[in-house]
Amino acid sequence: MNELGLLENMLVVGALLFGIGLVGLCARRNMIVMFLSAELMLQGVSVSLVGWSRFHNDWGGQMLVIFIIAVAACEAAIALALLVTLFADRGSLDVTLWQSLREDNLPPHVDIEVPEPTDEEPHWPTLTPAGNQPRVDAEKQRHRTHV
Amino acid sequence: MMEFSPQHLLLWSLALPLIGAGLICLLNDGRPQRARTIALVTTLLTLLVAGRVAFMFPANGINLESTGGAFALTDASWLGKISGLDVRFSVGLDGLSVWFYALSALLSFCCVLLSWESIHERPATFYSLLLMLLCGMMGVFAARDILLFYVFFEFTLIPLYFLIGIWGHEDRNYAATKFFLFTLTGSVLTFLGLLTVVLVNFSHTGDLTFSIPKLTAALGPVGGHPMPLHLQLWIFAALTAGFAIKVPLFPLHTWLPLAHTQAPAAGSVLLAGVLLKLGTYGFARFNLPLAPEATAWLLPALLWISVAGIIYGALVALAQTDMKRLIAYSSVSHLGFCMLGLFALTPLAVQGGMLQAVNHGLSTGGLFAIMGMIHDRYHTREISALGGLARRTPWMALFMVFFTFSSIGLPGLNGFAGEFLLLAGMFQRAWMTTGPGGLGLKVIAVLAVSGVVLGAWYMLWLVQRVFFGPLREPHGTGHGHGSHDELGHDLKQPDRPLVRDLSLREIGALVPLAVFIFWIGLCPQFFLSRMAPALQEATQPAAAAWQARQTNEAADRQTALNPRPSVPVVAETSP
Amino acid sequence: MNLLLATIQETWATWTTHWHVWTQHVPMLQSRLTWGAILLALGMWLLLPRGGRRGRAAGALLCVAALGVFASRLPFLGDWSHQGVFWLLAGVTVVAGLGTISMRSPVYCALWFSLALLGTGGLFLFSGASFLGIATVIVYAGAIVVTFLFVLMLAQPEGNAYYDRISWEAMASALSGAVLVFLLSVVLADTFNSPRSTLAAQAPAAPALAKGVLAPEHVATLGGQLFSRYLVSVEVIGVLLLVALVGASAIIMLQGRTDARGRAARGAAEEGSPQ
Amino acid sequence: MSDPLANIRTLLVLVPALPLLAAVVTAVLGPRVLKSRAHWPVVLGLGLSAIVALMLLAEVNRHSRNMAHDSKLAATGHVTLWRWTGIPDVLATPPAAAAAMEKAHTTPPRMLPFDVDVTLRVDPLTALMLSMVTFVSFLVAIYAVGYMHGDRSYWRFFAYVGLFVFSMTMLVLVSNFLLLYVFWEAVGMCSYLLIGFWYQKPEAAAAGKKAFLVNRVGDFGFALGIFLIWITYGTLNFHDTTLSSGGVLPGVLGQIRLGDASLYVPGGLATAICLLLLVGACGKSAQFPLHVWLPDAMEGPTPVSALIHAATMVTAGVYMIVRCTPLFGASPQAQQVVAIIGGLTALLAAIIAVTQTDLKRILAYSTISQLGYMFLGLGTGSMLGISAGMFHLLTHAFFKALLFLGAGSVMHALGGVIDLRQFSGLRRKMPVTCWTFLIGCLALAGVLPFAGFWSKDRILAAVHERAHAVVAGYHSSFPVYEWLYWVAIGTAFLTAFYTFRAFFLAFCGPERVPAAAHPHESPNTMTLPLAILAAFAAGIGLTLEAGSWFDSFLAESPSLAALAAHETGPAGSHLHVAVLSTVVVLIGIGLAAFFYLGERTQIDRLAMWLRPVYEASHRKLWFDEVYDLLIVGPLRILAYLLSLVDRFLIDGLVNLIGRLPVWLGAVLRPTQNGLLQSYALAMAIGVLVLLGTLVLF
Repeated sequence: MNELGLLENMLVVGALLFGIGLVGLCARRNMIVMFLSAELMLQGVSVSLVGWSRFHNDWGGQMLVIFIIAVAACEAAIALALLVTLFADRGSLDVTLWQSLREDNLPPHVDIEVPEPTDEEPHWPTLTPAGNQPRVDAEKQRHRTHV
Repeated sequence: MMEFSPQHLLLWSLALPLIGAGLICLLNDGRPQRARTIALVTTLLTLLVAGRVAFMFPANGINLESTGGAFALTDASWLGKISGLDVRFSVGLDGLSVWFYALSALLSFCCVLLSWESIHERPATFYSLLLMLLCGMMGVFAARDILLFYVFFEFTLIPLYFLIGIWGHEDRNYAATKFFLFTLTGSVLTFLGLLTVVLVNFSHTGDLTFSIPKLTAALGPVGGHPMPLHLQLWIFAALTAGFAIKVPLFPLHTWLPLAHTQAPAAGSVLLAGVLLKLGTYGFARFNLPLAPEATAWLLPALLWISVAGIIYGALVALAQTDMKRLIAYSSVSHLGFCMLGLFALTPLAVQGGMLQAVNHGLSTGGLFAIMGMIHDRYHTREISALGGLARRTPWMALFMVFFTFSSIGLPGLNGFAGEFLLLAGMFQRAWMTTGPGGLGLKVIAVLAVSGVVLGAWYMLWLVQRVFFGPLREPHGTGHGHGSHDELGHDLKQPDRPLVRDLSLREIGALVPLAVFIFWIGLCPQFFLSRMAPALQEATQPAAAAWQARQTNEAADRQTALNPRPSVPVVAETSP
Repeated sequence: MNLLLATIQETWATWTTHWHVWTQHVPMLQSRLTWGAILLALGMWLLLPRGGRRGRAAGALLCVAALGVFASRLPFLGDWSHQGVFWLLAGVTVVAGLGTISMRSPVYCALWFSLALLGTGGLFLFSGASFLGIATVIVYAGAIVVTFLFVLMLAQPEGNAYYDRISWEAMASALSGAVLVFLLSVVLADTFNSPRSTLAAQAPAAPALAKGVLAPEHVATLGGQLFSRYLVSVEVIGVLLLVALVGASAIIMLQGRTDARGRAARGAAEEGSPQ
Repeated sequence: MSDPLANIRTLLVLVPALPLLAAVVTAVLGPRVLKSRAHWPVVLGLGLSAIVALMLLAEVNRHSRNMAHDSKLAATGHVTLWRWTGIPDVLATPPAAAAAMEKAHTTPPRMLPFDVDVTLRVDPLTALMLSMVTFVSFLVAIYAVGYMHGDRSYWRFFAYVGLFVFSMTMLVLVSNFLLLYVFWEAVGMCSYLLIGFWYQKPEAAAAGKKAFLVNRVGDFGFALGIFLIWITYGTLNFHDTTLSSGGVLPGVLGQIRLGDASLYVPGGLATAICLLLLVGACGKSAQFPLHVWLPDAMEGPTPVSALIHAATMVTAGVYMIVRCTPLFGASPQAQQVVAIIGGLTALLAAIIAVTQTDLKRILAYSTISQLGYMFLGLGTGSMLGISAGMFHLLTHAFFKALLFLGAGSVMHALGGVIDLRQFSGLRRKMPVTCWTFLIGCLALAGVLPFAGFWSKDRILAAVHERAHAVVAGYHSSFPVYEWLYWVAIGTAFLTAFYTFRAFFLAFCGPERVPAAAHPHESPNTMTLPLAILAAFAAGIGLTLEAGSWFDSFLAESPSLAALAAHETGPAGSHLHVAVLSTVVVLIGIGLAAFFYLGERTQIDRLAMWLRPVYEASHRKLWFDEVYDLLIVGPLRILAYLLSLVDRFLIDGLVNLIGRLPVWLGAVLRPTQNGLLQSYALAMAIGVLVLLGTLVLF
C-alpha cells in the first residue's frame, strides 16, 4: 500500500472531521449537539493520530487515541451530569440561556426572530368517525414523546 | 572616628531610607508622632551621608579615571550571568548625577519638616512612602546599569502616585491617575529604546551588557560602533518619549499642573524638585551620548520646542488663578530653560542648563513649600482669596520674596548663575552658526532672553497679589477687613485662633534651601567644577556631530554657489 | 454526440483559459482546494438548521461536491480495492459527521454521530489499528452515545425545540470551519507535494510495519506497550476516570441541594434572557 | 608702604563692605534688639563709608597725578576677591580678541575660557561716583531717621537702604560686565523692595512690580548686549587678565584695548552692542521709552525717592555709558541715538512735568528730564560732553536730592499730602524747607551761580560744539545735533517754568492746608541734611567749574583717557550759549511768576486755549495707556487664550488619547457577551488567523 498516500488521506479525513466538528460546536445551540460536535473534533484528531502511528510505525499515536477515548468518557460523564443539572435549572438545553458572564451593563443577547415551528402539526391518521369520539386528554397528548 | 569610604556611604544612603521606612511600618501606632520622628531622623541621617558623599566628590574629575568617571562606585553582579544577561548592581556618582543625588536628600529632609503637622491621616504610610520615594530618587541618579536605572525610574512613580492619590487635594484621584499613566506611557517607550541600545551593542560586540558607561563608550563615535542615523533617530524618539514627559517639554506638560495642584506640599516639592530632573538627567545621560547625530539632526526642532516651552509656560502662568498651578507652569518655563541649555550644546550652556535644573529644584521646591504652608493656614490656593499676607506672616513673605527672586533669576542668587550661563551659551551657539540655520537660532536666543522678563512678570504679580496690598483672608480662617489693631490682632473675634507666622520648624525647612541658593548664586564655580567633566563627556559627541553637519552644509552651499567646472551638474544637496 | 462533447470540451477549454487569464493575479483562485472550501462553506451554511427548510438538499449536494473536490486531490493508495474501501469508509465518516451537525433533532444527531464513529472505527481497522477500531465502536458508540441518548430522553421531552431549529452565526461558523479545512489541506498539500519534502523517504517499509504496528499479535503487543512503556499514563488516566466518576456523582448529588437556592437567586439576577 | 596701591585696595573693599555690614547687622538685630534705634548701624556705616570714599577719592587723585599716560589706561587699583566661574575652553577665539592678543604679544589660543572674577577696581570715574553715592546716602539716611520715625518696619527700611548702598557701590566698583549686570539688577531689586516698602498700599506694590518689570525689559537688552560683547571680544572683564595657559587676554576696557582704538570692532556690530547697552541704560535711567516706572516709583518713602530715584540708582545708566565710552566711540550712529533719546526724553518729560499736580511726580519727571540732559551730553561723544554729563550727574544728585527731601518735608508736615491743589503758602510755617527748596529750584532751573547752571550750560555748550564740529566717520545730512541744541534750550525754558510753578504753588500765595494737617517745621534730623544739600546745590557747581580739576581728574579714568588725549586743548568759551540759556530760564521763571503768583486766573484761560497740549501733558502723553493697549493688554489676552488652549486643546488632546482605550474597550466590550459560542468562534477565528498568516505568507 502507498503508505505516504494513506497518511495524507487519513490526515485529510481528520481535518474534515475536525472542521465539521468545529462548525457544529460553534453553530449548534443544543448543548448535547455541541458536545457531539466536540467529540467529532476528537475523532478527527484520533484519525490523524492513527495515521501518523502507522506512518511512523510507532505505538504512541494509538496509545494517545486510547487515552482520548478514556478522556472522552470522563468528559461525557461530567458533561452529562452538568447538562442534567443545567437542564433542571432552566428547563432547556439552549446554550444561550447561560450568558450571565457577559459584561456589566451589556444588554442580554436576544434571538431576533424565533421562527415559528415549521414542522406542520402532526397529521395523525384519522379513522372514519364511528360512535362517540373518545375524549382526548390534551395534556397527555402534548407530553407524548414523538421520538 | 572611623573613616567611611565613599562606596559604603553611598550604599548606606540608599539603604537608610528603606530601613527607616521599614521601622516606621514596624513601629506604627497610628499616631503621627512616632512616624514623623523616625522619618525626620532617617532623612537627616541620609542627608548627612549623602552630603558627605557629595562633598567628597572631586572637582574637575580628578582621580576618577580609574573608574571611568564614577565616584564611589560599587559594582556587583545582580541578576547573575543568566544566559549572558549581564545585569549588574552598579551604583556610583558622576558629575551629572552628584548634585541631583544630594538635592534629593536635601529636599526630602525639608519635606518631612514640611509635612510635620499637615499629615494626620495614615501618617506611617505617608512617611514610609516618602522614604521609599527618597530611596528611589537617589537610586535612579546613582544607578549605572540600565536595568537598575529603569527599576528605580519606575519605582519613583509608585510612592508619588500614592502620595498624590491619598493625601492630595480635592481632585486627587484624577490627578494621580493622569500623572501615573502619562509618565508610565512614556517610560515604557523609553525602556524599549534602552533595550534596543543594549541589543544593538550586543549585535556589534557580542557582549550583552547593561552597563551605561560601557554602552555609551561602545556606541559613541569613538567607540567604533556608532549607530546609523535612522536607528539613532528611532532610539532618540523612544527615549524622548519618556524623558520629554518627565521634563516636561512643551506639548507634553499637561499632567504637571494637575499633579502639582493636587499633590500635598511634600509631593509637589519632590515632584518639582527632583522628579522633573529625571527627564533632564535622562536626556543628558542617554539621549545625547547615545544618539549624538540624531541630536544634531533634530537640534533646531528641540531648541524651538524648548523655547516654546519657556514662552508658553510663562504666558499661561500669567493667566492662572491658582497659586500652585501658576508655579507649576513656571516650572514648565524653567525646565524649558534647562533643556535649552542642554540642547545648545556649548559647554557654557550645558553647564548652565544642568545648574539651572538644580536651581529650579531649590527655588521651586521652596516656592511649593511656601504654598503648602499657605494651604495649611488658609486651605485655599486661590490667588484672589488672599492678599497682604506680608502683614500677617512677615517671615513667610520674606522667604516667598526670596524664593521668587531666586526663581526669576535675580543676580547673586542661584537662578541667575544658571540662566546667565545657559543664555550666554545659547547665544554663542546662535552666533557661531552661520548659514540659513543661524537666523532661527538667533531668534530662539532672543526669545529665550525675553522669557526672563515674562518670568519676572508672573512671579512678581503673584507676590504682589498674595503678599502685598491690603490684608485679605478667606472667610472662616481669617478676619474681616479693617478690624485689626496695629499688631494684627483680631479685635472682633478674639476667640478665633490667629493665623500664625512661620514656626521654627517651617523656617528650618526653608533655611537649608536658602543657604544653597546663596551658595550657588555667589560661587557657582564650586558646583560647576564638579559637573563639568562628565557633562563635557556626555555632550561632546553631539556637539561634534552638530559641528560636522554645519561644516557639511557650508561645504554644500559653497558647492552650490560656485559649481566647479569638473562637476557639471550640481545635484540637489541632501543633508 | 461527439459534436456535442467536442463543443462542450471546447467551451470548457475556452472558459478555463479565460478563467486562468482572469485569475492569474490571484493564484489562490486557481487552486481546487479554494473552491472545495468555498463549496464546503456554502454547503454547511445551507445544511445547518436555520429556521426555514430552504436549500438543505442543495446544501447536502454542495457538501458532497466539496468532498469530491477534496477527494480528487488525494493521492492514490496503490490499488483500487484499498482505495475503494477507504473512500467508502471516509465518505461514510465525513457524511455522517455532516449529518451530526445538521440534523434538527438531537436524537438524529446522536445517531449520525454513531454512524460517524462506525466510520472512524472502520478507518482505524483499515489502517491496521484493529483494537482501536473495535474500542471506538464499543466504548463510544456503545457506551457514550447511548448515555447521550439517555440524557436526551431525560432532558428533551419534546422533539423539536426552537433552539434546534436555529443556529448561532451559521455563516461565520461554516466559513471558519471551511477555512480551517482549507488551511489544513493547504498545509498538507504543501508538505506532501513539495519537492523538498523528506516524508517519502520516511515512509515505512512493509516488513518493518509487519514487525511494528501491523504485527500479527496486535492486541498483545499493544497491551504490552500499554502496561510497560505507558504504564504511568494508564494510571493517570485511571485516576482521571475515577475522579470523573466521583465528580459526576457529586454534581448530581449536589444539584438537589443547590436547586432551591439557585432558583431563588436566579429570580433576582436574571433580568431579561429569552423565555 | 611697599605697595603704593595697598591703601587704595583696602579702602576699595571697605566702601561697599561697610554698608553691607550695616545692613546685615540691622537685619539681624533690628526687629528684636535695636527697634527704634535701628538706624544707628546704617547711619554709622554710611557715614564711615562716605569718609572712606572721600579718602579714596583723594588717594586716587594723588595717585593719578603721578602716572604716565599709558598707565592711566589701567584702573588705578583692583582687587580680586574670588572666582565666580571659570569654565575653560568654551569659546573659539573671536578675531577681535585674537587681534588684541597679538598686540599684547600673546599667541591667541584656539579656545578662550569663560572666567568671571569678582574683581573690584577704582579709577577717577568710580571714585567720583562712590563719593557722591555714599555722601548723598549718608545725608538721606540721617534725614530718614526723622522721616521714618515711628514706622512699624523702621529697621527694615534701614536694612534695605544699607543693602542698596552696598549694591550701588558695587555696581560702580566691579570690573566685569557680568557683575555689572549682577549689581545692576541688585539695585533694581532694592528699588523694588523700597518702592513696595509700604506694601499694604496696593499702588505701592503695583509700582514696585512695574519698576522691576520695566527695568527687566531694559535688562533684557543689557543682557543681550553683554552676550554680544562676550562673543565679539571673548571676555567680559574690563581689565586685562592673565590666561591660565599663559599670555594676556585683553579686557574689553583694559589697558591694551584702550591703547589702540582700532581694536574695537566698528560697524554694525558695534552699533548693535551699543544700542543694546543703551536699552539697559534707558531702563535703569528711566529714559524714553522705558521711563514709565519712575513716576510711579514715587509711591515709595520720600527718602528713597531722593536717594534711589533721583540721586543714585537712576544715574547707573549714565555711569554705564560713560564707562563704555570706547565702545560707543566705535559707533557714531549709536552715540547719535543716545543723544536723540536724551534730548527727546528731556523735552517730553519736561512737557509732562508742566501740568502735573503731585509735587513728587513733578520732581520725578524733572529727574527724567535731567537724566535726558545727561544722555544728551554723553551722546555728543566728545570729552566735553561726557564730562559735562558726569558733572550734571553730580550736581543733579545734590539738588534733586535736596528737592525731594524738601518735598518729603512738606509731606511730613502735611501728613502725607503732596497734591499741590490742596495746599499753598507754606512759606511761613516751614521757613527752612522753603528756603532750601528755593535753592534747589534755582539750581534745577539753572540760574547763575547755582550748581545746575554750570553743568547744564556745559551740556548745551557741548551739544552746540558737536553740532558745528566735523567728526571723522560721521556724516549726516540732517543736522541732528543742531536740532537737539534747540530742544535742549526749549527744555531749559520748560524746566525753569515747571520748577517755579511748583515752588510758587507750594510755598507762595495764601496759606492753605488740608483740614486734618497741622503743618510744622520738620525736626532737625531732617532740616540738617536739607541745609547741607542746599549748600552743595548752591556751591558745588562753581567750585568744580572754577578749577579745571574736575575735567582733568575725570579724564584720568581709563575709559576716557584715550578720548581726552584726542581732544586738543580746553573747550572754547561759550558765552553766547550761557547768555541764551540764562535768558530763556529767566523768561521761564517770569512766566511762572506771572501765572502762579497772585490770582492764577490767567493760567486756566491758557489751559483752555491750549487744550490738546494741556491734555497730552496732563495725561503724561498717554504712555501708560499705550503700553497697556499695545503690550500688556495683548500679552494678557494672549496668556488667557493660551491658558484656554492649554486646558482645552492640549489637555483635551491628551485626554482624547487617554479616552481612546476606553472607547476601544467600549467597542470591544460587546464581544464579551457571555455566549459560550461566540467565545468559541472567536477562538477559532483567532487560530485561523494565526494559521493563515503562517501558511499563506
